Amino acid sequence: MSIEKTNEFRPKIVAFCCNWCSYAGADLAGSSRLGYPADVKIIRVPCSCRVNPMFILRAFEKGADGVILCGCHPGDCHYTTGNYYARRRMTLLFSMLDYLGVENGRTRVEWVSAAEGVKFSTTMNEFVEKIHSLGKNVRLEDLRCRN
Amino acid sequence: MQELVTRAKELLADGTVVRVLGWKRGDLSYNPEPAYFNSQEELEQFVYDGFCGANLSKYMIEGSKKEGKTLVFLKPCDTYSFNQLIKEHRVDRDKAYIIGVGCRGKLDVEKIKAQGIKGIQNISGAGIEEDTDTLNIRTIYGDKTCTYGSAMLERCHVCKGKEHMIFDEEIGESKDTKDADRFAEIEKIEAMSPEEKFAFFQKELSKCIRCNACRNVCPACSCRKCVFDSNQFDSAQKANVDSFEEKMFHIIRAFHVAGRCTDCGECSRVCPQGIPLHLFNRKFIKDINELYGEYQAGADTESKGPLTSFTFEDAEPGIVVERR
Amino acid sequence: MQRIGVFVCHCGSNIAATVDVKKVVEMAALEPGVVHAEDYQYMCSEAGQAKIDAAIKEKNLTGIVVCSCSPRMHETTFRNAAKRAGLNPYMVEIANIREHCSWIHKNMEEATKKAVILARAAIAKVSLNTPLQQGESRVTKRALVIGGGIAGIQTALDIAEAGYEVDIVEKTPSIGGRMSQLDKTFPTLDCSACILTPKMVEASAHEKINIYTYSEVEKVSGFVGDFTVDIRKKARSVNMDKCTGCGVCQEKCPSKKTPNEFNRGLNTRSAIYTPFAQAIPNVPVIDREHCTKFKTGKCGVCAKVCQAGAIEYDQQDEIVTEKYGAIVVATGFDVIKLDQYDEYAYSQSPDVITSLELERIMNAAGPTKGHLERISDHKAPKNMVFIQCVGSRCADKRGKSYCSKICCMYTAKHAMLIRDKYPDVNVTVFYIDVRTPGKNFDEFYRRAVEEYGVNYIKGQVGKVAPQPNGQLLVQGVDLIDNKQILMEADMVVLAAAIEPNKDVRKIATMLTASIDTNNFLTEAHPKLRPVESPTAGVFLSGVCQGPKDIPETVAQAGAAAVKAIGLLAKDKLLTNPCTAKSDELLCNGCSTCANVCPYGAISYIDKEVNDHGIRETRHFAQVNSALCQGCGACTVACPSGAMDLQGFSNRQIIAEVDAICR
Amino acid sequence: MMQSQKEKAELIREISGVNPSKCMKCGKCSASCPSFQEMDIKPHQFVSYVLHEDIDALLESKSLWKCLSCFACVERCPRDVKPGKLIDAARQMVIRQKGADYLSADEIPELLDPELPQQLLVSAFRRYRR
Repeated sequence: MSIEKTNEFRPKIVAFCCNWCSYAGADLAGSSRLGYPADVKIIRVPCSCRVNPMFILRAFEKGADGVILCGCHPGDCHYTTGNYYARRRMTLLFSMLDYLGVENGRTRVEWVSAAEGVKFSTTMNEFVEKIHSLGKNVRLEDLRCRN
Repeated sequence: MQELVTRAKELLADGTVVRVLGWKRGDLSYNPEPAYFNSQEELEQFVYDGFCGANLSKYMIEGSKKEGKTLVFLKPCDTYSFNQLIKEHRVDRDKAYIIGVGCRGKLDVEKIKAQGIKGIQNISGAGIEEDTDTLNIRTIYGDKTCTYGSAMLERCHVCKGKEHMIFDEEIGESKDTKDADRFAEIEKIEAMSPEEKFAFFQKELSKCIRCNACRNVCPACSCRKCVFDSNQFDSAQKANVDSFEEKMFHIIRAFHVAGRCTDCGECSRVCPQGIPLHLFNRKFIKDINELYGEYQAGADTESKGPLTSFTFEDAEPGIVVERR
Repeated sequence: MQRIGVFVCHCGSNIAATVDVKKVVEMAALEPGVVHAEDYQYMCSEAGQAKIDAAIKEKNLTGIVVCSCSPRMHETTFRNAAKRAGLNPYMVEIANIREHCSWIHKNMEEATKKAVILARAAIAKVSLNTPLQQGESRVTKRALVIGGGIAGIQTALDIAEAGYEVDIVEKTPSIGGRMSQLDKTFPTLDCSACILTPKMVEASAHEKINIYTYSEVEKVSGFVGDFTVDIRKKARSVNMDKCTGCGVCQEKCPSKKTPNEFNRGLNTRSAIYTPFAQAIPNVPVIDREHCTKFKTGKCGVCAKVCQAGAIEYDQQDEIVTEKYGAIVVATGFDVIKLDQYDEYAYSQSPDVITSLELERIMNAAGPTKGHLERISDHKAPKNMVFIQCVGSRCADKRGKSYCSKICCMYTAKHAMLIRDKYPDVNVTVFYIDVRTPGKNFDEFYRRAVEEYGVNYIKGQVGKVAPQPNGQLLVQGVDLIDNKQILMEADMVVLAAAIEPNKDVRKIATMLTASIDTNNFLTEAHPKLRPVESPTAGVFLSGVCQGPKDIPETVAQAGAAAVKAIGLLAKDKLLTNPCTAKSDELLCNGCSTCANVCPYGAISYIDKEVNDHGIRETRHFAQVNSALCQGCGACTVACPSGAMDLQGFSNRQIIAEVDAICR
Repeated sequence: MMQSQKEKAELIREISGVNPSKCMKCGKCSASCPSFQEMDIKPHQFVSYVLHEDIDALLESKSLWKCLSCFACVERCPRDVKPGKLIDAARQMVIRQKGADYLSADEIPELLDPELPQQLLVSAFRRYRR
């Protein structure tokens, strides 16, 4: 397979999914054959509260165009309270990114349960579309890491 | 000021404390520096005036490890930092004898220079007891004056109040200096378009030389080893190559102290490049106040910080977009 | 450098139809550290696992990546395969190229590209994996049940029947709890004491059950399988071994003015007392606060009349320390205070009572010997009004936001019993909704209306006004007729909301069990783990978890017992090795991590260290890996990055991020 | 200006600050109301009318002028719905429509009934002269 250079913008999207709800929701989307663009790559974490804001910034630094965090719905966290902490941390981080002039919509948090294969798929479709509309991430990228 | 020296000598003499943490005269009249005084003789060098902006609470991390009690002088705003350090077990309350000192606003020599007053040799009128609103400045170009207020640090214009949150005794009068809205600057930036914001911060942050003065002075950023020096995140100390690294550094620096930052303003005071670093910390404070209820780090030593607590009804991260 | 093997599964055509597996093998082989890469039809089959086994042995692999279906399907399979081949099972990573790739993408080139990237991420992660060992911790084969009501008794009996030792700690002088105060139970109308007392006797006689009454839990330390608990046995002032339970002391005690808690203060009791006739143990206690001997030093009548010489005025509180493997909380409930409900005149008129007080009035052993009569003048009532939802379903601060669940049914019971025994009494019930989910519950309520002629009015009461003639003027509304109703009643019965016992907060703090805003203990999962607390080894029984009736309580008690038995049946507990770990070189001891830990797994130790020649005592976080469940909340909270999660370390996740964004 | 029922309902919600959907239909407001008998639309119905945006009926209702603003319903409502404030808001709307066409203080003495409690007058003025 040759890696062709095309002009078409193919965004790099990192999705952090908690093991108990959202990763299972993504599995369900798979077994239900509910498609979404291949640009989305999932990283499994035990809980949304495991996601350090540094991971998200790191992804942008390395050239990601969008980062989405999925976890159990508030109240359903496998560890009872993890997503509540994640919610505060991400709210503040996103607010800071907005404050620095990073385009809104490059980051997103969505609560997806293990039963919500449909929601997982539609969320990813929406998110990819949003990133397409925003285009390449230039404001946050470390130029050295561009391929 | 003499009252402070007298009292410090008394406490040294009666054995209550074995050393004093305060400010000593610098080589110029406007740059006193934090210092330990181990004897009554050394205290002759003690100074406390408008230029003693340095927050001594962080020095008490080391002070707590020394034998015996240390007398520390804390301005009202410094006591918030001290409380926060107690909460995080970084200082030992029993090792400190705290004298809360009065404050009528702290001065920034850069603000005097910015008024076109160059070649400064001596400044008078900065004394804590002096009841004058004028600073008399002797320069190599002759004598100049400016008002006390015009030379004050930004943080003093948005002062949290002149009440000491923790102390063993209080000496000296304070004067209210608050004459501006703490969040006005933040609101101004929030109202900009994304492009303007990005340009603003790019301009400010491109001045950053990663000298780490902001890290070193910050009483909340007191880790024994900082994540920026750790090999876990690949963020170890490095020079700025591009704009993202500056941003990443400052976002993370501010995020790490979010909910713990008392807004003491030391970061902005010490930045050699004059970057308004408090704009990051204060943005988090503003968000926390708006989203999770008013919170002042260091107002007490027990309450849980906003990032280590939650409510079931907290706003979703989408609020960032919605409230614009 | 790791020696990594990559195994790409076709999953028949499930993967191979959309992902070019050969290409994935080819690309994976180029990654640093990869020394082996192959593909196979079904990696999870025996033949597939044999390939993994062979490669590990032949090529001395130190880590493997399986590109296959979701780790939720076969992670354990491949970990076991690795273990059998002598590799640490935590050196296995899965790249999910089926659910997350082949099944959702149609274009082969795209899917293959993505599969390669997912494989790279897994390879990058496994390069940083370290062998992890599952820890072991021992299990003390003894359970503690806090609370001796029906929930606690049933839990204790079930655990004891399974052959394990159980201790019950009960705060009051007798076990029995709220159920012992009830007269009849719905929907069968059998006598509460008749069904409860045999259970109490069984529990006290059981050789595996040890009951501490008049005792409280003082301190809890340790963790699942190995709790250490201090129990304060309050001074009873009566020797448990000598007392014969004859009751003479209570009869002769001159101080008889203490409000009787068991009868909800409707009458008084002596200072030396057993709460009720069937109390277990049948040994009185001296209420030192109201005893003349303790107040003035004079009296001592009980000691004089006690034939057995059981009275011991100089008894002291005693602290017993015991070890337990499991703890069941069964602290039950109380009725809310009604002093804020002036409109119902509860504090103003003795004839306005709560339903629990009515239970005592209806009970043959109660203050009126079971005769339905007014407390004020002992007259038989002619008209009775019941008011539902007093303090339940309330948005304001006076009441509770939740439905107390049991009131509709017990009110129907009361109404029915009164109409049955006193057919000339008119019974009116004001209700908002009648909620009767439960077997035979709605039928029961309908019988009250249809057969017993209870007058149910949909609407609330706005005001109860005591009249000079002793009557109670009730002003309510009938929403169906759209009429305001003004009626005189002899007695008004309030269905007051129930709330968790006030001591539960203290107990939850000791156990680091979480509690909601209404003081109900929180379940580990509201649907799937309803009788477990999020704190490992702590189980929930009865109303301490949420309002429920007797059959539900007994069912939950049994479920909590089974969970406890399941734990006690194990000799050793294997712990999840993916736990948080603090790096002592980086830890500041600031306690931020402990603040966010939902399991109370982080404690602090002071340790002397030698840091470049400087000796100092430092405060360190220490994770108890038996308690840590591996959520990672602490890792992000930690300002210095000292806290990391094994198996999902900062470096591992960053490596995955980098591999994906490369 | 003609307002739709929906707009009027929103106005009532806005003036009163009441969210009628919090009502659980227990009727405690009507049970507490001293003017219940004289009202054509009862307090609990009032909440329901606002919820269903049937505002014209409310504005023509006698109840507006029978409500004593004693606020027993506000005090006792277990759901914090405050029916009295809704009635108050509807009354405001009617008064605003009338413009200045209402009794002035000077006209009062003539009409004064010596039986009338002083407090009622004071509270009536406070309430209607907004």
